[in-house]
Amino acid sequence: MAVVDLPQWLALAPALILAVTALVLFAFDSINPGSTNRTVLSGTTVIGALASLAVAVWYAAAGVGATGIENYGVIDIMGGQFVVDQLALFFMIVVAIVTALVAVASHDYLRDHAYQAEYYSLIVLAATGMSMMAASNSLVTAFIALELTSLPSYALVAILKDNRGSVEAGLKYFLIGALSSAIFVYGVSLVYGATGSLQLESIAANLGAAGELGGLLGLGILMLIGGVAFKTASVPFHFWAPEAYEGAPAPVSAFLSSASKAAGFVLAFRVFTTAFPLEATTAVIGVDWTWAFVILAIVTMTLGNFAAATQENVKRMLAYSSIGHAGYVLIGLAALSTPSGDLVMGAAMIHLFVYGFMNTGAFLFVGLAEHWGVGRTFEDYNGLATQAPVACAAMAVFMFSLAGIPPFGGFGSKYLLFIHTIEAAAENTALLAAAAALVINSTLSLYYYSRLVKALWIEEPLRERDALAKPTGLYAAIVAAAVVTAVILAAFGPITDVATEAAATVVG
Amino acid sequence: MSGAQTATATPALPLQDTVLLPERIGELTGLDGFGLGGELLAAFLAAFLIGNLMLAMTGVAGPWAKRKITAAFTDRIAVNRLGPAGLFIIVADAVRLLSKELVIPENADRPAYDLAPIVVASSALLGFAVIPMGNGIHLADPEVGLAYVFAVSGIASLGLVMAGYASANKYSMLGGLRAVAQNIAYEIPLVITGMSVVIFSGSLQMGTIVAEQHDTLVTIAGIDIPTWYALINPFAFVLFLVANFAEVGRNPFDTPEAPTEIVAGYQTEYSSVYFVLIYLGEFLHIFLGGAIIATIFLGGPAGPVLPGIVWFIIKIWAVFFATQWLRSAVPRVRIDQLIEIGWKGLLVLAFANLVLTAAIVGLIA
Amino acid sequence: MNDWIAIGALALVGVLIPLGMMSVSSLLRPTVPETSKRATYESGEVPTGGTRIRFNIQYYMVALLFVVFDIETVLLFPWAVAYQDALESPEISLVRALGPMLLFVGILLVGLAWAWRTGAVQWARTADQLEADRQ
Amino acid sequence: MMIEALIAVALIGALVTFVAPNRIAGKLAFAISLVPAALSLWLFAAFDGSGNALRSGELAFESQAAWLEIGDYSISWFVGLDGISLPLVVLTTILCTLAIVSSWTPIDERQSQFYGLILFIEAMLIGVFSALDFFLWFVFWEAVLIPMYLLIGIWGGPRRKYAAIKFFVYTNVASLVMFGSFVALVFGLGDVTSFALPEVATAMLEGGPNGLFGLSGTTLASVVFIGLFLGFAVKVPIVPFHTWLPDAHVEAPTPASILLAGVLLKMGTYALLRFNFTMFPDQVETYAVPIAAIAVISVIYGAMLALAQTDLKRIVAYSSVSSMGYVILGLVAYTQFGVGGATFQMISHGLISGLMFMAVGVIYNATHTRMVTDMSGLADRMPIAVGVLIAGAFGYMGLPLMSGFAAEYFIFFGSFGSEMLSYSALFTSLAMFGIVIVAGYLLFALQRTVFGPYRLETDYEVGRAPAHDVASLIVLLGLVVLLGVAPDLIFDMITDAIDPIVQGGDL
Amino acid sequence: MTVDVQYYVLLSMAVFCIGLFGVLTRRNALLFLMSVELMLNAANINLIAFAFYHGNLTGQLFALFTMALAAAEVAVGLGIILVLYRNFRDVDVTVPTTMRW
Repeated sequence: MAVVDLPQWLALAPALILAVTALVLFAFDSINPGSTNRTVLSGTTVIGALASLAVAVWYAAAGVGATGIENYGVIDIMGGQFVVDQLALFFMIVVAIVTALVAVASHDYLRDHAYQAEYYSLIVLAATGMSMMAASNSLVTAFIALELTSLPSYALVAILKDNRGSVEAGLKYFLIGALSSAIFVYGVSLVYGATGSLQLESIAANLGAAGELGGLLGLGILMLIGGVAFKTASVPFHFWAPEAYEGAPAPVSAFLSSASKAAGFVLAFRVFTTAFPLEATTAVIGVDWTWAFVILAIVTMTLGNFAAATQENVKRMLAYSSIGHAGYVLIGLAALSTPSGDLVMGAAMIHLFVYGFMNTGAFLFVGLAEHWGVGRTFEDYNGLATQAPVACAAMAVFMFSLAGIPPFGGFGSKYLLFIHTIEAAAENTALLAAAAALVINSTLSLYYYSRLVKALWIEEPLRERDALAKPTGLYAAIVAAAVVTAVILAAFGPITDVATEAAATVVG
Repeated sequence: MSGAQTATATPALPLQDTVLLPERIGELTGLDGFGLGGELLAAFLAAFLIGNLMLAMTGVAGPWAKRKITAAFTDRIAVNRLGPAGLFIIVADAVRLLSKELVIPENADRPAYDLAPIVVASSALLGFAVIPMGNGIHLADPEVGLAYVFAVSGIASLGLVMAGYASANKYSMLGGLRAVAQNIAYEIPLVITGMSVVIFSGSLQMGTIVAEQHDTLVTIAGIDIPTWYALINPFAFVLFLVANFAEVGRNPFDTPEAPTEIVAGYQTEYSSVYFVLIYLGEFLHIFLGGAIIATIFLGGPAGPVLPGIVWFIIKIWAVFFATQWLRSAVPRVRIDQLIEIGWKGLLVLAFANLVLTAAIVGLIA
Repeated sequence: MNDWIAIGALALVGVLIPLGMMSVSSLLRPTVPETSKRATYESGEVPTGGTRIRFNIQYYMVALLFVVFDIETVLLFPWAVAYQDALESPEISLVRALGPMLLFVGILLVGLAWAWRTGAVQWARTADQLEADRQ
Repeated sequence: MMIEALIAVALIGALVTFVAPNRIAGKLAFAISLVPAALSLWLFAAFDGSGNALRSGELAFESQAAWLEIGDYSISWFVGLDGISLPLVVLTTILCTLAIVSSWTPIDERQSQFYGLILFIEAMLIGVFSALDFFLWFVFWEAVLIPMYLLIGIWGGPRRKYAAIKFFVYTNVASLVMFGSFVALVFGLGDVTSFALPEVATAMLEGGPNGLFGLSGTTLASVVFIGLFLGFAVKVPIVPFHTWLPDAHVEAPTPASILLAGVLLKMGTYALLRFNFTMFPDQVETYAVPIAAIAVISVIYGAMLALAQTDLKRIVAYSSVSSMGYVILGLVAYTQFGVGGATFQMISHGLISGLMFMAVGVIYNATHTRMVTDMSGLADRMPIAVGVLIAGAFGYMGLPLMSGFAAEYFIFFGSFGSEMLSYSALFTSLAMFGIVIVAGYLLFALQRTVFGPYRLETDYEVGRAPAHDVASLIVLLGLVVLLGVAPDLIFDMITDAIDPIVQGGDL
Repeated sequence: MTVDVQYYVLLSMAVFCIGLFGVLTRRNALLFLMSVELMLNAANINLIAFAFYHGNLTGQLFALFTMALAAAEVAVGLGIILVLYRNFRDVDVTVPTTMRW
């Protein structure tokens, strides 16, 4: 393919396309302000997202960033400020997919909302930031991408201006976000102080020069972990998640809990593999940072699942469960100290990929329920299956997949994660605890996921409902996500190849 | 080190003050032998000199020149009793204002109310630190001079809003708000237009900017026309002038204290010395604006025959004269017009100017 | 000689002069305490209502716009300073030197156009806009 | 590709039925389910395999395709049939068809979803019996639970939610234990490169695992053996893990009970045979006595419990616990006749218990009660159905000419002559005693309900059973008798697949 | 007259801790915002000090970006606080607890 003929900077095309889409939306809104032509707006968004997806897939297929002979290798841009490799492309794909799903669903969800163009352009801007984050190879670009993701997200969460819940959610999300980004920047400044550089490879190269500033480096790394923890909604910066996800409009919750989480994780993967290679870092700061992730992973998944099990509100339950899943994925970082670390990280990436479908779909179903106005607790969902079997079947698929029950995608990814963690545990026995926690938590999660399925399918409705609408966009998005979740297991072969390859390139 | 050597050391940039005022004072008074303490004292002396120079100018301008100019426009004879051409009115006014009773309105926010005049006055004074006034009267020449000037002059609007808020008066409140809205609306065009000058000079250092303007543009009938940026880029000059008028809140942009709408704006409740300080601060700001214009557009102290400082003061006064002229010549714009001119007119023009300048410079080079 | 010492000195002077004037005047001026003249000035009428009035939201809008634009201009300064050298150095093409700034300003202008069209920088609503609002 | 075709037909049928209107869903599902049934019968006819799938036997209709790589391990789509799995596949397809027919009457709401789930279960069950890669097999194994959970939960009796959750949790935890232990085994076996069952089995015979996490190879093997056994024991179920079964059976709608007793329980025994008794001959020998003890206890205890019941469905449910005990006994005997008989018993019990549940269902549809004490003398109201019921009961008791007789004969013959199992004679005779109890409670129940003067507590008019129910009952009875008179139909291919195991065990 | 880098670090850490303290103790959203800005500026102090220490411009550049992003953050934050006030008539961050809306 003609990838090599393109100029280098076009390797960022997936992100650039999104940025252009956002500008187009702005221009559209400037040309006729306050337009509520939902079809054009969401259509533009979807087209942009799909274009970015197509380009990313094309690059990935063409072997951009893959290591080996017959392809084009890793592409550096702006002197290593950005790097486009398989890892970046993988997560660009995830982001683009989620964006497209959310945009399609929003078409109906925001039916009578005043700020259509603003909403969609904010979505696309945030997506741009996430794509950039996937490719950013320097703490500068990483932080800019982080903020480019966060700022629109704050506004998105609070976009229902007259809805107290939404505003409150926005406030809490913003406060914690601002705090964590401040901590992140401070961490960056400390790392810069210790190594005198912000570009990841040269940080790794200068680790030795830290000398007596090693303490600063350790503190900086700790603070970076804090900043990442916020984006990925994992302990200790998780407590915004339930509030924000519950208060925000459901598509936004889907967007944040799937794409934003993935972006945060790709940042963590890249920074901690490229900038802080274990041996060198341990030599400087004296501690092996994977331990932090082992603990964080176990605590996060346990906390998330136990909290989710006690919820009465479906959206809140999903929010906590997303914390739990963040814990699962954190194992990918915890296992880096072992020879099979790249495999575990690959499995974690696959889990994020599948999660992008099942979790997005689940939140979109909640959005559908809000669209119907049936209420938000488990009881309110009782017996929906009699009125909307297709959507409820999709939701059952999502729930069982999240719980990790065959034959759905969630099982596959959790299976890989478990297997590889066990494999890695042979080297680092602490991971055995992580694997055990993974299994136990999955079993526990089955309780509350199946509780929702029970409510949908088995219970009788509390009160009579009148007929439920069938909004095309929401249905399309949900069914699409469900179909992929159901059949993705069959296509696991290539996905695992890409993911392991990508992980191997960064872990090296 | 002595100034002469350094002057010969860098002949490339004549007119750049290689020896700044504090050093010179240090040498003259022999304070430079006393290490850090000496430096500090010399710097203080220099600062005191410049501060009083400016105060003197405003002292002349405020009570006397302003009235004279306005009167001339309206074909009247202004103050003429005290002293030659009524110049002693300055002293009289000073004594009068200082000895007035200070009436502090009830439920005024006291610390802010007291702080505002000081902030307004001193922020304007600070700006002069980096202005080269010729003949080595140049307090400091940091690399970020231009940015520094913009930043410092921006502090004034803080003082204004403090005054407006603290005096617990509806007029003051509105005046303060208007002042802020106006300042921020014209700050950006101002800065961006200034940037189009930086493109030429390639430096933010005031000394360099002045020195860059020394080359000869063309020679017409034996007279060298220097490369003043006002001549190279008149468009930017006009833009800057207009934005500057708005920044200092003079006609036609004096809405913050529009007497026919909101009595006296933020200074409604001020009297006695506080009023003097605010008034002083405003005039200092006019002069500061003039100084900036003179420096980055009119070649600073450059000029034939007369010494630099004189040319510099002439240029400043020219700008001051322009403000007074406009004051009596043009009507005041409404607040909404003001804001929309700033955001929809000047800002766009400023961006256009920047882009075009950059493009033309790039094409020529 | 460090520039900033001199500037600090001027700052000191800038504060001292007003303080000096204040002290002088406090020696000179009389004080006749009398409450009525301390009343808030409202053109001689009896003051009505508080002074913490609700004012036009536009003040807030332009303030936010300013915060963003002003900071963006800060990002332009380094470019402006480096532009000449970039042009003189042979290996940097004009596009390389000019393109980024054009892109940056272009994006800024898109934002400005959007703010303009959505009335963020418009002070008063015109008659037909009010008409449109009523429907 | 035949197996893929089977699964695909059932799956697509499930989707079609799910979206079809309720009115026609039943007939549509029946029409669709005929295709897999016919196909499986054709497979049965065209079966050309030989030997055991896990002992390098000739697989029939084998197909394999690379799926994904997990580190050093490769996972593939690997399906195939041998003499053990083919009869079970046939049993599955036939029972599903009949279950669909038998649910025309009782299921009167959300039919399309109901039939869709039944077909989905059929697809998954075929997968379970034909999959030969652990990952694939586990996917099918778990996927069976979801539809059954919903079937019980939605269309079940009054306490259906409790029963459904209990069923779901029990079996899920069990399969988790099983899953964990098998993964540990695969990691313990150093030299395997895939999760394909034949490869693992071969590796087990060639020396077994070489330790993991500090456990020595043999310990690991024993741990894994026990873990797997426990995991499957819940599914079978074996006392004391049987408590979910009566609840599930009683609450489940008749068709679900038919599938549950007829096929789902066989998943457990099938897995025991495939994993424990094929891969761990040494451990089987070690733990033979306790296993046999458990088996006998299941037989007696299940029968005793059945004796104490007055609910027809509970009676059948507990009796199937005891019949599963026979299967375990036959397996642990580890002789050709023992294991073969056990396999044969799987089939025959599948047919007979299906028959019993169907008959009970027919009676319930008419009388709306299952209490033995509530009715009597049904014989003169619905002669044919009741006749079939009696026939099935005789089959249970193992009367000659019924498949049950053949099965139990094989099992007892095998276990009695087992060299490996000590005290085999004692265990066998104890198990035989179970038959007496079975005869006892069945005759008691039948005598109370069927004969004597007609009496019914619930006020419903009992007429002749609907034709389609009777037809399916007769088909089942026909099959039972057929296997009873000509067990060789399947026993040959079963023994052909069994021999490698038992020989391997005797090595 | 040059100052050793560790003094800058101490200063910035002090500023950072002040900001953190404000974040943890203040209940007024605006004060919270100011405290966060304080923390960001502490980072800027570090960056610029270290830029001199290491003699490369990366830190100063990043400080510029940090300022810009901080400003944008403030813009968004003030907007959110404004709608907060409109909905709750208060800018106390502990007031909104109506998550079960």
